[in-house]
Amino acid sequence: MEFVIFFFFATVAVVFALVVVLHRNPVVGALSLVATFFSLAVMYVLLEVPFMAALQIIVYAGAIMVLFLFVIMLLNLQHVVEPHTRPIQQFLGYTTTAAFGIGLVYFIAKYGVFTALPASPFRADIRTIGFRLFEAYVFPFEMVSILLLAAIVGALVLSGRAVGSRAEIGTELSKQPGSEEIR
Amino acid sequence: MTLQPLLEPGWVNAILPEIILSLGGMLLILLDVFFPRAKGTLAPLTLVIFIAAAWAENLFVRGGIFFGGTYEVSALTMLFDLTFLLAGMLATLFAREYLEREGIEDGGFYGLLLWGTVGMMMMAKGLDLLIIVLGLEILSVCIFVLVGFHRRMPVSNEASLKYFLMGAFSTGFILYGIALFYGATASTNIRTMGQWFATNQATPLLTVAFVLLMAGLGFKLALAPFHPWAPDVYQGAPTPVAGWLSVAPKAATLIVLVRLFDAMNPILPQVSWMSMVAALAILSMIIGNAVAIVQRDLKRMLAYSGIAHVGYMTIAILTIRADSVAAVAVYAITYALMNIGAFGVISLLMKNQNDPHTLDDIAGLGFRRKFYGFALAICMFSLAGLPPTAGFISKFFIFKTAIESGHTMIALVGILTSIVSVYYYLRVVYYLYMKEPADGYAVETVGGVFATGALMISIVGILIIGMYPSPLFQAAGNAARVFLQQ
Amino acid sequence: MLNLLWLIPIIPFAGFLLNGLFGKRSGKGFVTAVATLASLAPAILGSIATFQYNARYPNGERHLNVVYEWFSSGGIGADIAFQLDPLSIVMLLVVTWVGFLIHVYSIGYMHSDEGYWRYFAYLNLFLAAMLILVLGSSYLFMFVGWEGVGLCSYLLIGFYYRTDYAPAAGKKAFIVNRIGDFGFLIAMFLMFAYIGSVDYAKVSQVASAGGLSTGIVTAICLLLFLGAAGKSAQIPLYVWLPDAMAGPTPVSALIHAATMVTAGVYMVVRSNVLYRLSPDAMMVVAIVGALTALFAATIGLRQFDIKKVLAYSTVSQLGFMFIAVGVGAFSAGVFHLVTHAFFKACLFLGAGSVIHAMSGEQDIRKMGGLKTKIPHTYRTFAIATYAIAGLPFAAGFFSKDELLAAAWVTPYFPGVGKFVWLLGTLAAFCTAFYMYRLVYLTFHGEFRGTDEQAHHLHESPASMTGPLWVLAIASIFGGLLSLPHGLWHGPSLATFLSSVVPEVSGVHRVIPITLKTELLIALVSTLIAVAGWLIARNLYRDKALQSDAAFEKRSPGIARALENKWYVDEFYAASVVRPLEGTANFFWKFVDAVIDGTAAMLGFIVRGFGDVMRFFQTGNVRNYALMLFLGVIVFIVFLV
Amino acid sequence: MIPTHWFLILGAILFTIGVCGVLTRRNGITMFMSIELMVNAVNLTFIAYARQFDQVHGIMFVFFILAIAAAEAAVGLAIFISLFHHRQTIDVDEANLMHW
Amino acid sequence: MPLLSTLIWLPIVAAIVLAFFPKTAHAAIRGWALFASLAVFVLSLGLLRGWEDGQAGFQFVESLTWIPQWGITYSLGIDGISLWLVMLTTFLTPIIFLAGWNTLKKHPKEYLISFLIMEAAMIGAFLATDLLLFYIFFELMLLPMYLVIGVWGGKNRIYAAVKFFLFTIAGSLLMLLAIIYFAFQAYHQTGIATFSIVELYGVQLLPTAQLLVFFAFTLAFAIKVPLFPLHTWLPDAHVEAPTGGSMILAGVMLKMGTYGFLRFVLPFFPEASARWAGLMITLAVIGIIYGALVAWVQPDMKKLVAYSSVSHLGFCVLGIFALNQTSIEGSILQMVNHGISTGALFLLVGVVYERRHTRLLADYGGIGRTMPVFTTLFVISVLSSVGLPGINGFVGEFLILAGTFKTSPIAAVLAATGVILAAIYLLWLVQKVFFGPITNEENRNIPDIAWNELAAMVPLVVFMVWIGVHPNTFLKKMEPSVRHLIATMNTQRGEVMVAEKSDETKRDEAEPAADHSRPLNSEPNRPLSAASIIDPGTGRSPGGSLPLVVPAGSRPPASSLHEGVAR
Repeated sequence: MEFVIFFFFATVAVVFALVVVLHRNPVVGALSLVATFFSLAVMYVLLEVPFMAALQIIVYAGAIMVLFLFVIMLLNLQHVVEPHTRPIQQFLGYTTTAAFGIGLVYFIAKYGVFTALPASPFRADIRTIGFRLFEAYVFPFEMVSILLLAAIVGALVLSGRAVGSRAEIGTELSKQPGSEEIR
Repeated sequence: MTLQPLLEPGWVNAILPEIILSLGGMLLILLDVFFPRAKGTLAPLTLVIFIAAAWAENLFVRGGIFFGGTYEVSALTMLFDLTFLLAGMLATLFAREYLEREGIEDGGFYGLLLWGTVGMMMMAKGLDLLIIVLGLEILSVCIFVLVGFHRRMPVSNEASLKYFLMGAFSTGFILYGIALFYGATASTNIRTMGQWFATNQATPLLTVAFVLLMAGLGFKLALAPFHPWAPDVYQGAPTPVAGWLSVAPKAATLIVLVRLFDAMNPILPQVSWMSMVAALAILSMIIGNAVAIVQRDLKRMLAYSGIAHVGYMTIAILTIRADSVAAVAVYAITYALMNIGAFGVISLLMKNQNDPHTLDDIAGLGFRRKFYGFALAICMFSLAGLPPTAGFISKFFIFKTAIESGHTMIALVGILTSIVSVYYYLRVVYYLYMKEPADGYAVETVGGVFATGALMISIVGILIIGMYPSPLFQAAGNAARVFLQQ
Repeated sequence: MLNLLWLIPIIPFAGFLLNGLFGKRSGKGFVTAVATLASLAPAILGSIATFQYNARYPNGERHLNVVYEWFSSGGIGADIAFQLDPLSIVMLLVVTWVGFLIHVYSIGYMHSDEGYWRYFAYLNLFLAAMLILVLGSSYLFMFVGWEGVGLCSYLLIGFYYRTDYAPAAGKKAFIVNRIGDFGFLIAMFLMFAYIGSVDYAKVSQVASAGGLSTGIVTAICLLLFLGAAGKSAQIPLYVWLPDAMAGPTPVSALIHAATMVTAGVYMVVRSNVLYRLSPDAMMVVAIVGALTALFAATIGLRQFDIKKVLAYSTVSQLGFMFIAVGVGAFSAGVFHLVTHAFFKACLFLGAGSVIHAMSGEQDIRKMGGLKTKIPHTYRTFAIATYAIAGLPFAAGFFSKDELLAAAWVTPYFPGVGKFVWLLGTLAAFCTAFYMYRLVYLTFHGEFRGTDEQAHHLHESPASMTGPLWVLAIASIFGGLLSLPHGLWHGPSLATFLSSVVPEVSGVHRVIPITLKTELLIALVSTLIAVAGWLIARNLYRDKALQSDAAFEKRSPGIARALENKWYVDEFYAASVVRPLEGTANFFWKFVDAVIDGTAAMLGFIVRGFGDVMRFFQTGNVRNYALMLFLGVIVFIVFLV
Repeated sequence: MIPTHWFLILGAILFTIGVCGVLTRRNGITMFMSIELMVNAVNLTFIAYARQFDQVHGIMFVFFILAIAAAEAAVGLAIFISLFHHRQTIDVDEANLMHW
Repeated sequence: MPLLSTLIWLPIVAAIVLAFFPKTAHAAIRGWALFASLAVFVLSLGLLRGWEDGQAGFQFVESLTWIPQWGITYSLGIDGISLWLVMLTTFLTPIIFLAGWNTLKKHPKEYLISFLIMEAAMIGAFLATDLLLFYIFFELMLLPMYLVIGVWGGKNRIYAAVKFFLFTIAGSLLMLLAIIYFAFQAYHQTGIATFSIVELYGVQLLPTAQLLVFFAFTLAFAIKVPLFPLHTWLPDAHVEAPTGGSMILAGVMLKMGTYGFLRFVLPFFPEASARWAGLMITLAVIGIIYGALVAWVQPDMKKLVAYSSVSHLGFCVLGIFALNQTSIEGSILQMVNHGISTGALFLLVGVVYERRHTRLLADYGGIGRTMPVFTTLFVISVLSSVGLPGINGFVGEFLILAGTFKTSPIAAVLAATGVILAAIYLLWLVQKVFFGPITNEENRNIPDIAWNELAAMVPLVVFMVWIGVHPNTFLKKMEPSVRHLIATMNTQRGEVMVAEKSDETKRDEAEPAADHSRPLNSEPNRPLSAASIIDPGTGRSPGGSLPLVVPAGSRPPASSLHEGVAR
């Protein structure tokens, strides 16, 4: 039974991931990414970590992807059709990633296999996680606050409107090497 | 039910500098929000915070392992902390007048600088890859913002875009590499991993993991071939930030590498991982110096030279010994002094409301602005590794350890490439003193007490370390020995 | 006095300093006084020293006067030390007294020259150097004087430095001498390496003790002779002497006739112990001398510059001296050296007086019939000519005959000796011929110069004619210094020198000359000389220039060759100078360029590499990502 | 019970797809989405291993990765916005003022 | 008062003080610089006063721990080899300042500061008895020189400056690597980490390692000298440098190379040095002839003198690698001579350049008429450079050649031709410039030499004569050190010699007087310890270690085996 579920949602995840990568419209991309996230959540359930599944839905699908969509809409890019990239880049991108993926999968299948199945049940319920979070992981947990604070401040700083009108300056770029050089 | 947070006694002292810096950052931002007039006080306050942190570092911090074996404080980490603080201070000093001139002074800037320092400290002290990654991310986020801080400038924004995309991309690699290591060693704690390495065999999967990890960290270090972001980002970033960016994160990443390689030491005989590091070092030295020759933009040139310098530092950590770690530490401090100093002088240049940074812009500066010219010249000599500057003595240290570890050929490459480097560093001196500016194109400099002070610090530091390095060597050596023996 | 020998060279040197530093400001009187005293004092002191020496060393040991150790390192070095022995004494007296006379003469000759002070400063310097040369007690210290006189001749030849030719001639002289000195240096190195010292006594002691292999000795001797050839203008290094006539005439008399050029002979005599150990070297010396004598004499046959004629005659006479020392008749060589000093100096001074009278004209084709105008000059000149031509009972007669006789019977290389004698005799004939040609063209016939030259003709002042007469008398009676042993058994130059060099003929003779052979030889050469004189007489006395013209008509080739000195200078220029210049330019223009090129090439390669690499920096962030990823893949491929 | 390495393989595939997206897309936001895809692949890998080792640590790691992703998202999108302000597009290939 | 440190630091202090002078107070600036340099010179005379004759080792030893981690010490010392070079440095600097008194217009302050720092660096390099200390001074002197050429030089100055710097730095960086490697190997053998020259003298590397390090050192010094194929930077540097720059460059800086050979290459790598002496000698001889020939065809006075330097330095290298007492003493003396006479020549060329702003021979001719005093001085300098006996040039060249003749006669003979060529090109120069009719009207009235230039020239002339007339003043002081150097080489080569005997004997047949196989100096072989280089005066070894006693017989006997093979 769970094999069926696994394969179904694995396929879903991969397919929608491909859609994300291949589809020219960012909105479609974002939505299919959400689909991928959902199927990943399912994977977490299969791995007996329901809490992470929930978190996956809430944080990723709920928060982050919404943020993405929001930005897309804000800049109303939904109709912008993305031009083709340069063929070399395209070609190299596909071939190298294909090679990389095949190699990776091969190595995992060859060396990453665990003969012993995991001991179940997996006691990673919310309680455990919560306790660990505030006992062993208290320091990183606190530091995350700094991370998020920095992110917020940064977001404010960056997206704040440019004051003054010196938009043109930056276009003055460094000169390319001229004829006059010391040998 | 009660929580028993896992807090060893003395933990407050251990992370006092981090605490000071974090709170200080918040304080600055609030201050800026509530008293927008008082921008002038921000920089001094930042300095006070930095100094307080350094003070705390020296007075209260005692060595030890905290937070369930995830956070190690030792003399070496203190040394690196001081390096970060020094870099931060210099950056602040240069930034003061720069930001004011550009009219973009903001509490956020200093706050992010402080928090970035916190991130680096976490990288330096983290015994667990989790802490390290967290610190790395804090740092990265701060850098994204600082690089893009000059909002009005497209170049600045573009720089931050490039750094962001590449940074996130490489973070992906780092994380995946860590995940694979975790899969092998069943832990992300470096010590535990070390024990595993001591007992188990390496698999190709592990090699893949190592390559991915190195790629990510190599990106942070701007090691060739993971370097190409560096010139663009340095060029686009506000100059003081570029200086800071070119030094501090690299130092932090280096000590992370030192920890990792030290842990991996037992398994290295089985695998040829270090040959990858060696290749990175050689490529960096060659490419960095060769391309720096053809640059006419000072910031880009310094970026490439930075790539080369990281290459030199990497030579030392090919074999982790007390000496080599000490060499890296010393080099990091020296590099902070000279490179931030160089960027600082460039940040003072000003030409009709624009900040120019090509060679032609500094033509004849040496005789018009004697002190700035002199400072830049000293920094260049030091970067070129000419005695009696610190650059020489630390480079000497690096090559010494390299030869003593048996990497004579790599050291030879280093020497040959630094012959090349002498050429472009001296070209700066040539423009400073031996070239008259094109008629009517005289770049004026904007700088005050802050910049001057910063330059004094770096010049004096460079010369003192260059002429009487032994205390520093003593400290670094002992620190490294303590760091490695346990 | 004997222990104050160092005073003798010092005094003229002081004169040089005085005149050189203050001569320009303080007037002629001062200069004259200083110069004359500085040249008279050493003469007198030298004479005193001579008497004391004779009193103290009846057997002619050497008297050594060490001043201090010049330098020494690893067994190589020398002292500043002067020595007195018969040979030195002879040279000393000749140099000082002739030098003094010429100083006196110069007072008159140079009185109108603006470089008066400079001239006398140089002359004193020369005197000092020459005295060091003859008084030095080791080859190394002699070398100091050796190069010193070279320097002085450089300065004095180039005295008229505003002309083109004079400095060039001076340079030529110095450089050619340097080539000789090269030989001298190597010889000294050999001595240091194989004898361990260059002190005369030490060298001759080791050599006579048989401490040296013949090869080494020959090498040393030949190298020394190279030096001598340079200094004394022998083939192949004689070319500088004729050009040296660019200097003031008294200089030519003093340096390039009487004293400096004979230094080579002096050196060979000095090293006679070495030479006698290697007959091959002696033969080389003799043959070179003979060839030079004849060769120069032939050139002298057809020169029109009065000084050039005398110059070539000097070269040829030096050749005679080398014949003497070559065949082993060292004392004869010295003897000829002395007499030659007398008459050649006299001739040059006479020529100088002529030129003075002709207000600077030197071409004998423009002269003629001067004997009534400048009688003193004429008489002295005639006497000196008589002497040099080797006509009976004058100085040249005895000296030349003695050395020719010695060549005839030399024991070292008998067959060759005869040949040398033959060459010598031919040279003697030429000598008589061109000297009398000179006399007749200059003093007889009618005047061929311009009118105002004729108008200005006047006899020189007493300060010039005085020395002329002294020297003329000396060149008549100079022969009495060393009469053939057969005729005279009393003390003579030969016996005086016997402690330094073996006598040619005498009690313990090396060269067995019987009186009979000597007289025979004398007869032959007398006839030869007379023949030369008579031919010259009927060719030139009446039909002065026609005969030259006639000769040119008869055989133009030889004539031109002779006028152009057998094209030797041209030959040297083509065979040595220009190739050398070519190589130099090749080195400079090509080799240096190649070296720089390689350096530049390296730089260029690095730049090129950088220029290529920078274009991977497309500015497109996705390319960067691709690079990163490619890097990852490559490393995976290599590491796994 | 599903073998752990299946999850790992799935993670590897997703990671690869993410990389591919970064390399081939010009749209900045899409690139960033691809990066998120990579990060999720990492999460899956971590959780699979954690499950295998019966460790909570892996889970915690993922927990923190979520935070990191969120922070990056915030800053990144801000950067895109200001990029858009500057040049009315988020095509990253347009952003090549600085090169060579 | 530590004399040597004072000699090094006084100029630096003076330079720092000078930096605070107002830039307009030219007279004060010049005066101060001149005063400072004169003070240094006077102090350096103290060296002669306190000098212990017959003392082979380092004197006036000073030693402070500097970088104890690596056994690097700030240790200074002076011996017969460095004495006269230090004196030369302190002697030339004031002369340079004096000569440039009026002609220096552009940024005089910076110019003088550079020179003072250069002086300090050069003195330091001569005095350092620690490898790293030496290296630091060795490179420190490049920077001011680079500035001097680049800022105050002629048209093409940048090219010259960069070329100068890159050539030199390339060599010295490789030497740095070699230094590290050498010290590391020494550490392996002895177990003590040290860079002290004296202690390293005792270390004998394995042949292969020795070879590599030898070549690295040799390359660095050969570039500095410069030896034949590496000489091309010199003419450009000289032509472009200002007068003072050329003087100090030719006068002292080039000597760094030859000094390095003596101080480091020979005693550190005796085996390799003896083995490759042939190569070095060949290069030196080529350099002598090459330089002379090229100098002859130069159209530019300064270039001519520069190439003549190549030739003269060739003599020095020849003497050094002839490896015997005489030649080495000769080449040290020749270094001093070259410093004085070539310095004088550059000074005079500068004088006339100041007046006519051209250096082409073709533009001159007959100026002996217009500037007689100048001409006299020039001719004197030329003669001393030609090597006229009685003036300084001769003694050095003679000793070098005579010494070389013992070990390799062919080389000596070939090199001796250089003496002829020297006469050719220098007299050519004199004739072209001073003699002959005045062709160029501008030469009709050039003011003769000025008071300050005269004052600068007189001491030089005095020393030319002094060295020429009484060279023992100088030779005697360097003699023990040189003897000790050779003794060191032989004792170190002692063990390997037996193995080599066979091919050595072959070489002996080739060269009658030469034998590297036997010790060049008949001193009994004794292991060289730091103790043998003790300064009894202080009783402390230069390394600053514990007091040691001078072992008996550490003073080598005076007789040299080469004094007359025929005896």
